Amino acid sequence: MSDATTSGRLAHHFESLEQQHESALLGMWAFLAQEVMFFGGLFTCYVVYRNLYHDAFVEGSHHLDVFLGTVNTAVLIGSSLTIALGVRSAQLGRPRATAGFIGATIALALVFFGIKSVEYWAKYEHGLIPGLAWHPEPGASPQLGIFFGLYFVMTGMHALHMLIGLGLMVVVGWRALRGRYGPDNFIGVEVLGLYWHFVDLVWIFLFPLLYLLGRHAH
Amino acid sequence: MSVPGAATARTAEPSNYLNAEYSIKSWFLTLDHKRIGLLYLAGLTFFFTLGGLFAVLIRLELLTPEGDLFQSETYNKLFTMHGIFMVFFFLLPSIPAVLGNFFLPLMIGARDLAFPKLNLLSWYIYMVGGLFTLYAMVAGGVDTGWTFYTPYSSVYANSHVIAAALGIFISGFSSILTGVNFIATIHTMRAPGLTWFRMPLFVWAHYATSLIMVLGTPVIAITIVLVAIERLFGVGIFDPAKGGDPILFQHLFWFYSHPAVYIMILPGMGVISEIVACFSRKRIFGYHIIAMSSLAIAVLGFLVWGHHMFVSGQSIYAGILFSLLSMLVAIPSAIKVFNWTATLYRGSIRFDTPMLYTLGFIGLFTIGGLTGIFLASLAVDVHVHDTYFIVAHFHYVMVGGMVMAYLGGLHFYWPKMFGRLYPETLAKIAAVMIFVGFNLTFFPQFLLGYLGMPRRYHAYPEEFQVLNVLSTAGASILGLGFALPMGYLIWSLFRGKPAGNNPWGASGLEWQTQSPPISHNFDEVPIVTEEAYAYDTLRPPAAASPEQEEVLHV
Amino acid sequence: MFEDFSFFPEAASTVAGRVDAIYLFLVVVTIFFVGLISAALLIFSVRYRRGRGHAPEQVHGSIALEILWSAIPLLIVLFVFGWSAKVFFDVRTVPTEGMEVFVTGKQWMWKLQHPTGHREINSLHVPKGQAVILTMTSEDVIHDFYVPAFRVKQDVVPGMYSQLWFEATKTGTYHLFCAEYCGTKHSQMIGEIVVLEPAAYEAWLAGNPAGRNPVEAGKVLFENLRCATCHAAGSGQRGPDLAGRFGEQVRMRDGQTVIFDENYARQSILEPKSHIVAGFEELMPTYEGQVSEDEILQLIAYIKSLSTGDEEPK
Amino acid sequence: MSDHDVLPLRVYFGVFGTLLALTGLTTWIAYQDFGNLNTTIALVIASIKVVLVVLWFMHVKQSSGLVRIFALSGFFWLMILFGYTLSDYFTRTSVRGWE
Ligand code: HEA
Ligand code: HEA
Ligand code: HEC
Ligand code: CUA
Ligand SMILES: [Cu+2]
Repeated sequence: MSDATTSGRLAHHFESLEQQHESALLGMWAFLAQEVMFFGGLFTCYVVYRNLYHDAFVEGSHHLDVFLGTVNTAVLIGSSLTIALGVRSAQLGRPRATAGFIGATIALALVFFGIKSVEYWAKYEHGLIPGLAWHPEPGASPQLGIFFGLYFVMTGMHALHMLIGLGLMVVVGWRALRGRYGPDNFIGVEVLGLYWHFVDLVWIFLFPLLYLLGRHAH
Repeated sequence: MSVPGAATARTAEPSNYLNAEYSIKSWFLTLDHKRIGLLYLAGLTFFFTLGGLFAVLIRLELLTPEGDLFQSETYNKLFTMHGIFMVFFFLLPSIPAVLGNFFLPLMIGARDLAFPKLNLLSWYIYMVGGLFTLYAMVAGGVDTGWTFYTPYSSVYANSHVIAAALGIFISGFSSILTGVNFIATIHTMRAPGLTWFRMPLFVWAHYATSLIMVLGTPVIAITIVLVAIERLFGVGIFDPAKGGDPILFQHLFWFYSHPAVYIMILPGMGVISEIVACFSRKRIFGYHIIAMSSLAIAVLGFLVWGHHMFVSGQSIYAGILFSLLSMLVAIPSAIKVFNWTATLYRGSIRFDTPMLYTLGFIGLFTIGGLTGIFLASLAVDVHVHDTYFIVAHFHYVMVGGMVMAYLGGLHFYWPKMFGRLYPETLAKIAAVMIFVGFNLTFFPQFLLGYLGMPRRYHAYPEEFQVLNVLSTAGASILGLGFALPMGYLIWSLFRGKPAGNNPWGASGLEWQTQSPPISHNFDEVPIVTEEAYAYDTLRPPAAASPEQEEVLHV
Repeated sequence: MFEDFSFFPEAASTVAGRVDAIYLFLVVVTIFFVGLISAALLIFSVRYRRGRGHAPEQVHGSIALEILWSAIPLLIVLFVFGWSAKVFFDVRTVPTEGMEVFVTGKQWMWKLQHPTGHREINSLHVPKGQAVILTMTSEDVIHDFYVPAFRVKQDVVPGMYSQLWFEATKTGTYHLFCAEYCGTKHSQMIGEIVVLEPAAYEAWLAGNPAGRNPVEAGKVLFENLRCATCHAAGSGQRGPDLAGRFGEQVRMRDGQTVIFDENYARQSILEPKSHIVAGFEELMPTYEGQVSEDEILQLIAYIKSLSTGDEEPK
Repeated sequence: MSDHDVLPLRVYFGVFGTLLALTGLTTWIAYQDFGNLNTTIALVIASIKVVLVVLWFMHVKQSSGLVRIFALSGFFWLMILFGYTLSDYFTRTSVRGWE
């Protein structure tokens, strides 16, 4: 698979590029179904504990910074747009544009990480990290720890997925620059795009659940 | 691993996947699904032997009521490591990763799985997960039971839970990737003419299995990570002292682990369907129904997990719901059993080793499955939960069912995989020993369980000794029975008689290839015009010729 | 080793016979189906073995048969389900009247307390012919209270109360096992249940020193921990009056309703903030760390007694 | 999917704009008191956003039925996990013969 001709992109065990494309796409969606269940386990914990300890969760969300959260949501949505445009350029056979959009996505992801670290740092300073720095104000709900435990595991797993995504973007971006993708053959970019959109989807739920619910009270 | 088949007969043997290349690298970096299947075979066999060794030690300890052979803590580690290795590193990947990997592409007329690199990656992930768990074992072991119930595992245990948890987490991804690979392959890479309802039932079974792997495994992955995080940081998601609910852990654990028992039986059912059809030379009875029942099991299997929690403190209404659904999930399995039996009717039956295992499977799975009905019955489960009745139930389905199917499949496909025959008489003796030893080991455990002997007991009241002695006696026969195939199968690689391309006269694309198959499986992609199991149009089987018969029965 | 050998466990409670009946029915079903399948396998194997010179007949299947062998097992399992669900429901429905025993499990022992204040470790004496209601919790990990002769079993979970009841029908000594794996000495967490004739039980009680009974002990705690400053009947309006409340519905400030049961009372003591009763402030301090599991049980016993009207112990 | 049906740019920007607007909306609404409805509203908005991303950014609108089924299956299974787990939590009362 080292030769760079278009036909060389067809792995030996496939009959046609279409078949190859189709199976990669299907494989990716099956993989995403897996991802849904992976985060699903965490969301289940969230739903159960929010029901059991409603007040602690309301209290917890008041410790989060809605402004930063909203900005980060917007940043992530922006990155979803750029990667979508990257896929589109690949479809149109514009490798440089593809690489450019991937670069923009990387940049936005870094912004997201920057903001996220500001938030994590604030939690550290306020002693709201279970296990590492845990000294909430006196009078805090006894189950505040569960809220923050879930907060860090959920956002942490999300961040881990973004890191993996960043790694993939570097690889795919580089390959795009090297002209590895063409209008018939851009499945690599497309799969990357799907993955990145998925990361966005997770955040779209995390944001209201962690930051917003219960804001109106008190 | 060396390449025995090719090495001894280099002269005349046509090129095949075994002798295509010889270097170490050509094995460890291979993208050929057949070689990857063999890599799995090596790994699995290792973990099975290890798990079996632990089982032998367990049975030795239980020979006497006093806990005199090991310390309690050691005993607890023994059954934990036994459960973990057997379930996660042997039985879950057994048929799918070895036979599935090897034969799925051959059966659907494809040159490889859809994602060969991913396939190799799965094997490495599996091995890395295995190494973590081995590390946990060498470092001192884990003593939580394979179920890792919190808060024992997350707070109180002081054994190597984190390493083992990571091992299981990692190996989970191997399973997920295998599932993804199979799904994409089955959907997009079937040979022209191979419609869904022409596919072998083996493929159907693997399709259903893959769905469970993909949709279930991630949940245990994240759950086990949460346990590790709790140990590291004391977050308290499952720790009642901090407001967590230990029963939530059980929900998440069994959401995967119940469907996982169907990962551990469906592929076996697939193999059994192939063998039954072949050795009775008949179209499988009720083909469509068997295919659909695999899917039904996969889907319904997700709705019953609460039956492991009837006495856990779960709401009794949920218990009743889960009980009802568990009863329903038994029906598709029952249907399969009846259809296999009916396939024999008016067949032309031969009793080669694979068929012996198959008959064993049908009988033992029926017993194991029916005792599952006892457990799904709420009031009975209240009494037998966490007793040896459970231990007997799951060994009947897992060892009597799946391991039998695995061995049956291995014997059935061995000639195709290596182009060699194993000594048939010895193989039959082993099959009978395994059957007898198995029943002697595990039948007494049903009685023990109903008498009330709890599981995971290092020492037990004296009145239970008689049955335990019987069980240990059985286990020694069983152990020897398992040792035999390990010996003669390896022997056959070097000395076995050449098998020919289709020693059983079986239908199916895999048998139309050369034995062992060439690297790319097919020189020309086959075109399928008939359904699987077209035994009416197939040339009379090899056994019709007397010399062949002799070869097979040395 | 053959002394006590038997194939069937002793049945010594009111539910044991009902469980055994289902079990035996299932044994018959199993024998029937295993017999059927084995017989079919055997007969076909002999009759249609290769070499008898007949060609296999290619049958595709039979819808009628498929329906038949789906429907029959289905009816059987539905029947078993209904039957055992009924028994299960009865096993799980705790009777209103009975002798209340508190059980705390910890690694690796059982602590039991009689309503009279008698305490026992790893053994429990109970009278024959009377319902015994166990309210159980654990101080550390999950355990499981299992008495094979009674066919009852219930996990004992830290952080919540679970309940179990039985009525013994035969005097004798029976095994008590911990049936949920709980660590190193799981297999040593065993004990015995001694069933006595009621008169013998009274004699046993009389022959052993009783501690303060749980209700009394709870009353003293209630004073000492100053619960009474807010909760004494008719005192201030700071905390709700607890008399006559047990078993009733409680309305929370956020509109939810909760049943005032043991778990609720426990939570109110340890995590008063998790549920705020409608019409009250978040005043109550947490007693987390100040009261042991045993003491919480005593407080609850006292609070309960305020509702059953027997707060003045005999 | 039909690879060559490249979506016009305005679709991408349209979806992007809607997503941003919905983000703003959900944040704003979070501070208004609708009682118990707040949770529902937040989840409905999040679901709309997810549907937008899945259909257009992830091209499910143009994809084959098979891909659509797989896209749905994850969510469907998640509902099984939620539903049956909650069936326990919502019915967990001690069963006792209260008068
Ligand atoms: C391969 C693995 C496998 C398989 C296939 C099964 C199959 C089934 N299992 Fe089993 N099970 C385990 C592995 C497996 N199990 C393990 C490992 C545990 C213990 C875990 C632990 O705690 O460590 C367990 C525990 C377990 C429990 C929990 C017990 C407890 O802890 O209290 C229950 C309860 O309902 C149960 C039920 C069932 C049922 C109803 C089936 C059904 O699918 C069976 C269906 C099959 C049949 C019914 C046979 C065919 C029938 C006929 C031919 C006759 C006609 C049929 C009828 C009249 C119904 N199993
Ligand atoms: C795939 C699953 C699998 C398999 C194949 C087995 C195989 C066996 N198992 Fe086990 N078992 C489990 C899964 C499995 N088990 C699980 C999940 C548990 C629960 C763990 C827990 O509670 O957490 C369990 C628990 C368990 C217990 C209960 C322990 C307890 O609760 O205290 C016992 C006791 O008898 C037992 C016995 C055996 C025996 C005798 C075999 C035999 O079939 C093994 C035979 C194999 C060999 C012996 C090795 C191969 C042979 C050789 C290398 C030759 C040399 C050996 C000799 C000559 C003796 N197993
Ligand atoms: C400083 C006052 C105060 C003290 C001391 C106090 N409580 Fe309370 N308690 C309250 C208030 C106020 C409420 C109602 C608000 C709530 O639910 O938190 C309450 C609620 C309760 C409830 C729930 C009652 C219901 O009506 O639903 C129980 C049970 C209870 N307390 C038990 C105790 C016990 C036992 C102690 C002592 C160990 C104790 N309380 C000490 C103020 C107090
Ligand atoms: Cu306590 Cu096991
Ligand atoms: Cu199960």
